[in-house]
Amino acid sequence: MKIGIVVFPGTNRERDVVIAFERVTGIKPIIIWHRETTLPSLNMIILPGGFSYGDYLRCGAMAAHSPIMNEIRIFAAKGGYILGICNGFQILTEAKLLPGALLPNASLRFLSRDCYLKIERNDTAFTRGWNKGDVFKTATAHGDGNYFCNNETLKQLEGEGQIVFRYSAANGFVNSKDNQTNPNGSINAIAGIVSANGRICGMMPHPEDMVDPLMGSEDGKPLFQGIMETLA
Amino acid sequence: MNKAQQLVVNESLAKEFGLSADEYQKVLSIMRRTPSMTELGIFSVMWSEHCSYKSSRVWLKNLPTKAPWVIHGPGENAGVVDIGEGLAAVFKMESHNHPSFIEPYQGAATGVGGILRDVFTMGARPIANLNALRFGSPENSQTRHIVDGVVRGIGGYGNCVGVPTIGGEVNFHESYNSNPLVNAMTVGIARKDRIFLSVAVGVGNPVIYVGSKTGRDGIHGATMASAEFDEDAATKRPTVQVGDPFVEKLLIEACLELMATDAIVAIQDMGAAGLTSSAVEMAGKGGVGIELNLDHVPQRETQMSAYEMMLSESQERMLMVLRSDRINIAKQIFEKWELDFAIIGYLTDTGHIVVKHHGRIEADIPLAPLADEAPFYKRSFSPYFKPKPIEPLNITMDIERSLIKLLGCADLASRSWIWDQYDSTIGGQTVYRPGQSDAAVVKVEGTYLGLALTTDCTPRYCQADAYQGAAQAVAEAWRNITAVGAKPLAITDNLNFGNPEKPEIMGQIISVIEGIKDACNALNFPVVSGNVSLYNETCNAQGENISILPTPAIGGLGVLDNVSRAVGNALKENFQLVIIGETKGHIGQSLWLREIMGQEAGPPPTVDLKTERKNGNFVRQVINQGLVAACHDISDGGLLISIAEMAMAGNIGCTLDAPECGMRPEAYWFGEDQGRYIIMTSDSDELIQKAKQQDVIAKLIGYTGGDCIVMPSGAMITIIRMKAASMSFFENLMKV
Amino acid sequence: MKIRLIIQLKKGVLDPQGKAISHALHNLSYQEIQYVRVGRVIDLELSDMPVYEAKEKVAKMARDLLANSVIENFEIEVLS
Amino acid sequence: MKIRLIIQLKKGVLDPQGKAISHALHNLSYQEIQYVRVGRVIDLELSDMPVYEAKEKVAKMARDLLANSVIENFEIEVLS
Ligand SMILES: Nc1ncnc2c1ncn2[C@@H]1O[C@H](COP(=O)(O)OP(=O)(O)O)[C@@H](O)[C@H]1O
Ligand SMILES: [Mg+2]
Repeated sequence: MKIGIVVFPGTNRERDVVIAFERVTGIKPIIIWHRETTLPSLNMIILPGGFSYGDYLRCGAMAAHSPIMNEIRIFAAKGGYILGICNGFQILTEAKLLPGALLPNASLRFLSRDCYLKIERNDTAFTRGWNKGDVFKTATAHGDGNYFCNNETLKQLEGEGQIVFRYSAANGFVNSKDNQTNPNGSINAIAGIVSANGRICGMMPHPEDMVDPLMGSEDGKPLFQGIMETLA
Repeated sequence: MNKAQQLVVNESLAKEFGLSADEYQKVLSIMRRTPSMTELGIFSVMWSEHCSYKSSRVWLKNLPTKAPWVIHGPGENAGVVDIGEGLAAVFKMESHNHPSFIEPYQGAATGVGGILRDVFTMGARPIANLNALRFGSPENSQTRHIVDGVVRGIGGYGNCVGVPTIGGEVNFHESYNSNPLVNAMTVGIARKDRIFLSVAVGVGNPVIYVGSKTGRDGIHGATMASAEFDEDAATKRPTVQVGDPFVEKLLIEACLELMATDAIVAIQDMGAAGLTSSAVEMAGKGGVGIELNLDHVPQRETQMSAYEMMLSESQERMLMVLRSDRINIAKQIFEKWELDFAIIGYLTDTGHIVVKHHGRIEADIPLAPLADEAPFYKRSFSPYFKPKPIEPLNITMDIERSLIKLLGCADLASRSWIWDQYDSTIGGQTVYRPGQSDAAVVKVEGTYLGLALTTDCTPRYCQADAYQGAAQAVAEAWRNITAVGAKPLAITDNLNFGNPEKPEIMGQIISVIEGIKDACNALNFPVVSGNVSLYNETCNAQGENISILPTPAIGGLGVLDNVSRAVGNALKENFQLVIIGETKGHIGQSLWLREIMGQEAGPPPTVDLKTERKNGNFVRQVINQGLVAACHDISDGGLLISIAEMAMAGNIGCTLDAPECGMRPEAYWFGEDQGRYIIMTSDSDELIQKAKQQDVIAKLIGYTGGDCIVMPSGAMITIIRMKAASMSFFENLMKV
Repeated sequence: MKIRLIIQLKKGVLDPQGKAISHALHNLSYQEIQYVRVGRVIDLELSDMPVYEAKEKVAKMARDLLANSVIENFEIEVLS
Repeated sequence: MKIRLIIQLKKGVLDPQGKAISHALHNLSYQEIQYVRVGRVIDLELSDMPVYEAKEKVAKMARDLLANSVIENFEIEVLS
């Protein structure tokens, strides 16, 4: 099984993903530099968190135009699995591989804090490690995580079950109006979505930083276990 | 035509540049001619307070800097200590006070950028940032704006470069109204046999410039940092330096990649005084000469003069000396990271710095006297008068109400509004984040080692008694590291004071250094790096000079051989609480006295360094034996505040026993005696037994459980109520 | 040739920054403020070319990269 | 009455965003780009008043709150 992690100038959470993958699955992903114009054969591509191009202009906008993105589009068109975390999610929306956009947090401040996510669907490669309705603790660390899309798109996302993670209270209660449990003000408390074919996933929080009890929680592990089971 | 070139170099111009008449005479005798404008600029920045430490140098020499684990002490870009497993921790703290007043966001951001460079310059990957902040009174109309900008700036920079910000401290006091203090600390990890220094050697080796292009940023910044602000500071604003954390991130990766090869001979970041100080210091340390051709310097603006380029403080720039046969490796790496770079000169055997521009020699200065004859002053000082003890108080105050009020006061309220804006988890190695433990704890990736990091200083203690206050700051850092179970290794210090030309300020400086020295010696906790920031005073509307409180911020570093042994400060259900150390009820300079009685009076608590060491060693030992489930030191606000903080951290309450008879309740609950800890354990008998054997005072004081603190009187204070009070301060301060 | 690109959030997209500013202005007792909208301005210096061509170029850049059509509209002004 | 406030970095102040964008545009082979400068635009809707008064008000708001005079300049345009 081969996992590729794409690094853009300014990406900074690639090491976290490598460490988490290795710890949970024993597999060490390979790092791919954004200027590559061909991809090795891969089972999954991960776009990690960070500040690609400093997040100048709009988060993810410039990375979405990197040379490697052509290859990633081709990979996606062939039905490849792609996971974008945080900045990776922003890049996927900027590249139009996922619908919607990530606006500045409602508080207009960067937010680094634990939050809870509710699993809306567990029949995807990214969520099969959980049960539907499970709630897990994870860390957020972003300034622009306020998911937005127009009404039509929202209807489609809700109707087709493309919303996989929602911000919630520890007990699973979802209230998009509550700035404690929906910390960035996302529409319908959306924290993560998948593409129509269920193979491209974007999420704002960082399960990769929650895979070791020493760091306060192992709640992020099922993400990597689920991916492992899917790809194996 | 450039304005600078039309000026005539003479004593009065030198004065404008911050050089005294004597200093200018010295310049003339070194040069044996009238210096050029560029030369005068070089002298003025190299001999500024900021670069030459001319007021503090003679005293700083007294600080202890050695221990078997110290690899590099002061004098390098950052301090380096051995942490085991072939690794070293590289760390330093630095101030960016004046720029943060002028432009809070950029001032703070570039402060973080600067200290990061000091650390990765030595070959270390930065793994943690901390920040020690002092703001003006919450009532002051500017405070909110400054807090907002500084916090955004620190977060904006640190988050973007991907280094977790995991600790710090904040105080508010009117003396910082128009002179906030922003002290930023970075810690990095390097292989101990791969530390890079700034000693340039090898005549003929090329000098490489890499990073952002040079603009007219912060010219005279270094001298500005050493001059008092006056009322028209606003109009004299120099070009503000803007940070580019994206380029910094690229620089970190590019430099670390290059450092993995054998290409680098010497490397130095361009900090204050930019190209001047980096070139002068590298060549000076190596005992060689250096020739620069400014035509090759990457420039952001047109028609920059030699003077401007030599003094520019544009950010995110590095200077290095490479092996001449390795230029291509460097070129490849810098091109990969899309960084501007250029060969701008080479090392010579002349012992001079020679600066050429447009075919003309703009400066030619012998390096040895530039360094060796840098001025230093043993300024006159007045001795410190210790405050009188306070009169015994005979009023009884409601303990519960006092607790709530204290929890909401500026110096004790939750700082989560701040740390929520700092990415504290990036790297995936953060074991204890802000608010979860006395010192932040990070795992050293790929090992079982952990680092414990803290910054501490209680300026009101230092104001009342500079010697005691400074010793207390060191002791508190040592204690915070101890309280997580780590072995304290070394400190970095950031000494912030007013105008050293005033005898009373100089007196503070000398006493503070004395206090740090004694505490470091007693605790075997040497100083390995540091920074001095002077002239932190402003002229207020009435024309009075207001000095900041003396603020020697101490950044401490400790190591845990097995990071999984580290303990936090959160209460859990069904444990016992034991207090370590003696409670005498010292109320002078306490927050209780200030917040409840409205008095800032009396002497600060004294630090008994012997007892401090004994108690701390005991605490560390029992933590490492696995006898401790949580630990918190008792500092600001006293015993009950510490317990409340532990309760809020764990969302678990406790039931407390009555104090020993004879002590006034407020003195017992809110006194600030030093050398104390609260330990949560499941076996208090064994713990107290062990303590007795080591002559350490230990006493069972309560049990954990429930959702409130139950006082001996039966009064109950819910955690919800305490949290509401604790959160209210920043909510109110920062409300739009 | 200097072109100015003004990028504004589309109607219907929440603008928390605009809201915060209008709130702050009211607090400073600028009661006459009814509505605030915050956007981005990008000034571009291009090599010389006919105006219509420059405008087209910049429009293309905006569609390609500089604006996000999901949330933003843009306008183009010729400055000189 | 609609007023547009354009806030730009002062000359000589580093503009990391502009730099990065111009770099990105070059990579997208927009070679004709010589220079990019990024700023903010704030559109304000004011209650009706004489134009000169509105302009003065907005200038005051800019100085008070909206622009950072240490590093930014501003311009005012009347939209309608
Ligand atoms: N500016 C800051 N940035 C990050 N964390 C901070 C900051 N100020 C305070 N903290 C955190 O808040 C907690 C309480 O700080 P403080 O009251 O200074 O602790 P103590 O008195 O135990 O040294 C600590 O975890 C500290 O690291
Ligand atoms: Mg402290």
